[in-house]
Amino acid sequence: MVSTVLVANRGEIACRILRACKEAGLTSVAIYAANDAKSLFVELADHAVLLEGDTITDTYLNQSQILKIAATSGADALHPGFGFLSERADFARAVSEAGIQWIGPSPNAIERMGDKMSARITMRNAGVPVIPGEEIETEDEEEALIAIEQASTRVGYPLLLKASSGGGGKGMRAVDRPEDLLEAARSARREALASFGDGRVYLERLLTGSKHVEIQILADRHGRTIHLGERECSVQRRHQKVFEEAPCPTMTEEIRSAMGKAAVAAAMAVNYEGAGTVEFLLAPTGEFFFLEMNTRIQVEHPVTEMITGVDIVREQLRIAAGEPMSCGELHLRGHAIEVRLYAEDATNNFLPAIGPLAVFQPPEGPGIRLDTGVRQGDEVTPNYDPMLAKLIVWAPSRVEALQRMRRSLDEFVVLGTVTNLRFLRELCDVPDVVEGTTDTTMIDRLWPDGWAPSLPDEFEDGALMAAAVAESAGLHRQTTSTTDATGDSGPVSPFMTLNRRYP
Amino acid sequence: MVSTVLVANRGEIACRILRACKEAGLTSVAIYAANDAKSLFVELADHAVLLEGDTITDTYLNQSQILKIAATSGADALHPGFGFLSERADFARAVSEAGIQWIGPSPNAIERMGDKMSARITMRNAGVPVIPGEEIETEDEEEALIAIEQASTRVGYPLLLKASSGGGGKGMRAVDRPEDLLEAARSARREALASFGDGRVYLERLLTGSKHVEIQILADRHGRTIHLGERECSVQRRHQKVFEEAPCPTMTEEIRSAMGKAAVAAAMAVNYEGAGTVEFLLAPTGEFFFLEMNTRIQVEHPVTEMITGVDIVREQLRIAAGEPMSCGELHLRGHAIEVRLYAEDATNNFLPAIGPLAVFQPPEGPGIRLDTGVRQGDEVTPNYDPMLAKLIVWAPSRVEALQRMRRSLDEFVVLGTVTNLRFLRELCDVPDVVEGTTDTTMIDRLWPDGWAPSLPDEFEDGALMAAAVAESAGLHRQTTSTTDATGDSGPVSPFMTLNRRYP
Amino acid sequence: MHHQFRTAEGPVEVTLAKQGEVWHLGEHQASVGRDGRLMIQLANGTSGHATVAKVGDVWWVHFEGHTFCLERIEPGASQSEDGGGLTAPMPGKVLDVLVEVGQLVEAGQTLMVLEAMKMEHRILASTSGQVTGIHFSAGEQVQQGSVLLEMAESED
Amino acid sequence: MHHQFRTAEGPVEVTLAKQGEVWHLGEHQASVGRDGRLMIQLANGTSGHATVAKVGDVWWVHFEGHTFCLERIEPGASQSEDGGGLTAPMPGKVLDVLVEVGQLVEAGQTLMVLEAMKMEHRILASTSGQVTGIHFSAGEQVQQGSVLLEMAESED
Repeated sequence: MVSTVLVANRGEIACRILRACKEAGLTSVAIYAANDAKSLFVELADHAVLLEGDTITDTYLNQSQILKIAATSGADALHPGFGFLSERADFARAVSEAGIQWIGPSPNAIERMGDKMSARITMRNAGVPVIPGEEIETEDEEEALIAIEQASTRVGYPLLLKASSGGGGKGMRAVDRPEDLLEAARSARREALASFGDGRVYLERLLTGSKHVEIQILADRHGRTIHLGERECSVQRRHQKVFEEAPCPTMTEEIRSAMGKAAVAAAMAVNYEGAGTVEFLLAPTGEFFFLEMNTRIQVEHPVTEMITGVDIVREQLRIAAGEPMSCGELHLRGHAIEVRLYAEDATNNFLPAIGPLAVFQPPEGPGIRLDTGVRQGDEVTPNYDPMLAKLIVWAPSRVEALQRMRRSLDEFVVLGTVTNLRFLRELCDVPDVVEGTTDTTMIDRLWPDGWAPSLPDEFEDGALMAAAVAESAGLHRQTTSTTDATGDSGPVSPFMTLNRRYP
Repeated sequence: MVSTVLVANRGEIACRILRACKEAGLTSVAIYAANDAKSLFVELADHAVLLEGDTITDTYLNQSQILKIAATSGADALHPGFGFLSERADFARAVSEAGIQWIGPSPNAIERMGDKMSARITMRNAGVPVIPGEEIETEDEEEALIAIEQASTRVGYPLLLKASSGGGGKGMRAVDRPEDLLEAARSARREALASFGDGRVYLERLLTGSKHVEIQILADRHGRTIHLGERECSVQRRHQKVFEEAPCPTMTEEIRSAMGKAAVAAAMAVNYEGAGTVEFLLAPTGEFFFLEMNTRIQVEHPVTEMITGVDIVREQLRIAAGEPMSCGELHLRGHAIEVRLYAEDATNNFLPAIGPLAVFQPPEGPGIRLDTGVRQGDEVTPNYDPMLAKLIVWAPSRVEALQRMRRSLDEFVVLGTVTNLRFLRELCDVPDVVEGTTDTTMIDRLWPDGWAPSLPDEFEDGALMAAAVAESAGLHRQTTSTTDATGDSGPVSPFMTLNRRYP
Repeated sequence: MHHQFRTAEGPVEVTLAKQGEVWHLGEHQASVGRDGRLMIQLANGTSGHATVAKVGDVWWVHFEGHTFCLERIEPGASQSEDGGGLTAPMPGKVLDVLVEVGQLVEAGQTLMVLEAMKMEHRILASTSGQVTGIHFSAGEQVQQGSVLLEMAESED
Repeated sequence: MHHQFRTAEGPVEVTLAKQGEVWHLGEHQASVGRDGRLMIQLANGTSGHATVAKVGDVWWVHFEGHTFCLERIEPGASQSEDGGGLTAPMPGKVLDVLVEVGQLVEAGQTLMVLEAMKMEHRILASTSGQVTGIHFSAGEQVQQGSVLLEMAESED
């Protein structure tokens, strides 16, 4: 039995989980750092407890403090969301040992799948094809660099360096030529160490022209392990997904069945419980290779929810309470697309941006879902991940889903902070996207020198006129807050600055 | 072929249709009265043309003006939405004769189904059971009243007076006792005349304890007429629906099949084309009776869209263009509920309210859809129907859909205009709603002396404190508009005024 | 900080104290968030967020799923007379006047019929008494807040 | 009504006329709607709605699916010097400094590595030239807009 859930996360995924708790009739507890005191997720929780400390390490990554709050707040379950502590087996173990239900798989499953190297080995042993590559076990910097250099000649170029404990593109570097290897390896190790406390990396052949396809898994304690079909997440910039869809447009029943079977086998091999994702590279030949398993809820889970009708987070709560999952036989219906709205400058290598959300007006109407942790009036700060929202559309067919996504993005207005809104909108018109022939290198291939919007001159005329009229008419849109948005750090317009400084 | 669609409507349904046009790649033309110049639907249209005139009769009901605009704007199709001219056969005929595709059924079908009396006769002849009742054909006031009095003794009490050309509860009166008949008849005739230009009414036995259940129909020119399952819309106040769901919670496969067959037969009997709805009363015995057929899109169409995955408005556009409907075999999935957010005072007999939408913050997250024609900053005026928005939720089961609706309504914030938000929220906890045993008299039965919120005292304390702090801290939320919201008509708080004046 | 508000039950006086960023009202506490939001902690342990907006003199407050309209009474303003007049709840047209000046009416009796938003609305007597004035006749337009009729309450 | 804005291509002057409720800019027209919205009709027939908000001196404008940042230049304000300094695009920490004062660098060469939002960001030379100043070293925190390095452009 579960009655009170502590959500050990922030932002949009905390909102997603807190709302699911509310719908399930469970009491929810949020934890928040001081700089999140006014965030939406704090409002949505039944109770919210302040995390002492200034850095992420002291707050959202602080296991002992979180465990203490869980105990004093009477939580009998803990949902880690994604990122932060969600794939830390030691934390999962500490939570369980405190008598609190961990909403996720066993520490052992996290360990075996969370470490990318041991996962590769586990999968290879289970007969699931893995990408040609090599694991580097040593933690020592100099030894590791030597081992990486030696392994690179066997793996071949182009290759990919990946953090062993990584995720979300952090600690990941593509290397095209041997002469770039060492700098890339140092930088990847440094980023991995900073992000995950583990600097180990491994090497993989970079399979160009492939699709990133992943299978959603659900497993309960009543002997049922199922897959919910695939998602395609090939469209990535800086190795981070920005455009995800389900189903994969080039998927066949045969490949889906084989991939689903491999994913279920992978989950069962580690006695998996809860929701998880098995990621594959799907080559143009139809061959697929195991990439990694994410032992947690994923950012892009909504597209699967839209086409299967399964509420994955709600099922996580059920499974953790020891109940059987509620979904029956599954039928995929229609097509769903998710885009990630980032506070970032798409015209300048997707550099994160900050600023106030002076206007934040999401689109409305049929077939649209918005998962976000922000509202108009909020401030985008450099403290956390720059993802502002996920916009998800569903329609009966892929063509209609793309039409709906275009319409939705045209309606979406965000002012005060630079976002990738226009980039996402123009993505919807790219021939590879329209035809479903996306692969993981698409963005780099299409815009090797960076992206710039297709902007008719007269639109800038219109914008200038709008600004001039607004200035003349005194339309100074004000937010209600007593803290002046311009008070703390001055007006921020990275868009303009960046545009001029770093062409 | 259709390329440019004129939308002869306003508000949320105009937005719904305009967005569907945009997604379908069709050019859209909005028409708007001067007092709608700043409304959302005008923004969403590709082109917007001002209707000359001050009253509804001069603008949205002005056939010749609308036909002229259609001709000059190059429209080759016209979508009437619901209400206004949507069920005017003469308008449909004039549109067709102007060489413009009417998006809806033939004028003949509208005539035969739009007139409630001839519809009853048509259905009776087709072997579909109708409610015991009598038609009053005469237009003359005095003759009609005599005929109504005579018919009432044969129909029996309680009875229902309904406008022959009616809809949306206008011109409808329930009469419990013979002594109330004449006043009710006069009032119904007057309202019917004002709303539809036709004062005729008919009498029907009031079947207490019955459910209002309706079947959605789609028919194309390629010989296909299908039904999309049922909606239940029993929860009504002032004979207007406020809470609608699909499927009907007490529906059996057997009744659905019989009702669906009757609805398809009804549609085929008039060579129906496009989307339409056949309404039935479903008695506790499982017997059902034909009520009327609505030969247009309906307010509550979204709940059917959510459970079938069919985009009904998009199918209307396809069918009007001569294409076959795109949906294949249908499977109902999960449960959908719609509530209608009205600017009205639920504590005072649901009297319409007006005012500025100083704050309008809809809920977000999975399984939620909002169809609205307003935005924060808009003004609610007495010129049009007081429906502000439709909030629709979907979930895998009815229990979960209700949980989601509660959560969504708790998150929905509307300030500046009195709405029925709290009434809708408390509806979700009513035992009849929870158990699905709603019937058309539920609201009158539960709150014979009017509804009042269940409001713990300490919440008012909290609100008073919030107001006092806001006043002290100077949190005067401002909208950007240069027109001062308080300028035209003074601050409006019907909530308080009404509460005190008309207990 | 002292404020007075008009509620459905009558005027209420509120006196706040402030310590640092926290406002106090007896055992209740509040702090100001972003964009018209406040965090409220009540003495009984209930805590939640309120959203507020001011329209004219009225503070609209959304708290715990309920919406409140609290009219602020300007310090020193005299209370307006509250009896007698029956005002139009919204702009519309008078359809019918069912009483005459001097007529005795029962509580709940229909006095006048208005049309607004294409619907009929009945103006009912809130108490029994005598009609002392009628300011509009059938066919006339009325503004929201217009006094339609005047009544003298009967002494029960 | 005369205004000056800074765009990516340089300063632009805008002079408006107003007739009744309609604003004119050459053949373009605009009118003010609700809540920060404007209706814009361009000379070429394009018409659409713009949403605007001012943050500091910058007008943010959403028009036809594009978002613009237009910094208003106060009348009489002197133009700030634009050359030389390489500023931090956002607050963060300096991870590494890869050049020294006096060093000649190529356009596109990495000068400094910052960390912000858990990601690495490289500060690149926008032109070839000589490094004339370095204001931060590894480990130091930088504010958004801080000048990190100074460069003298080489004369190509």
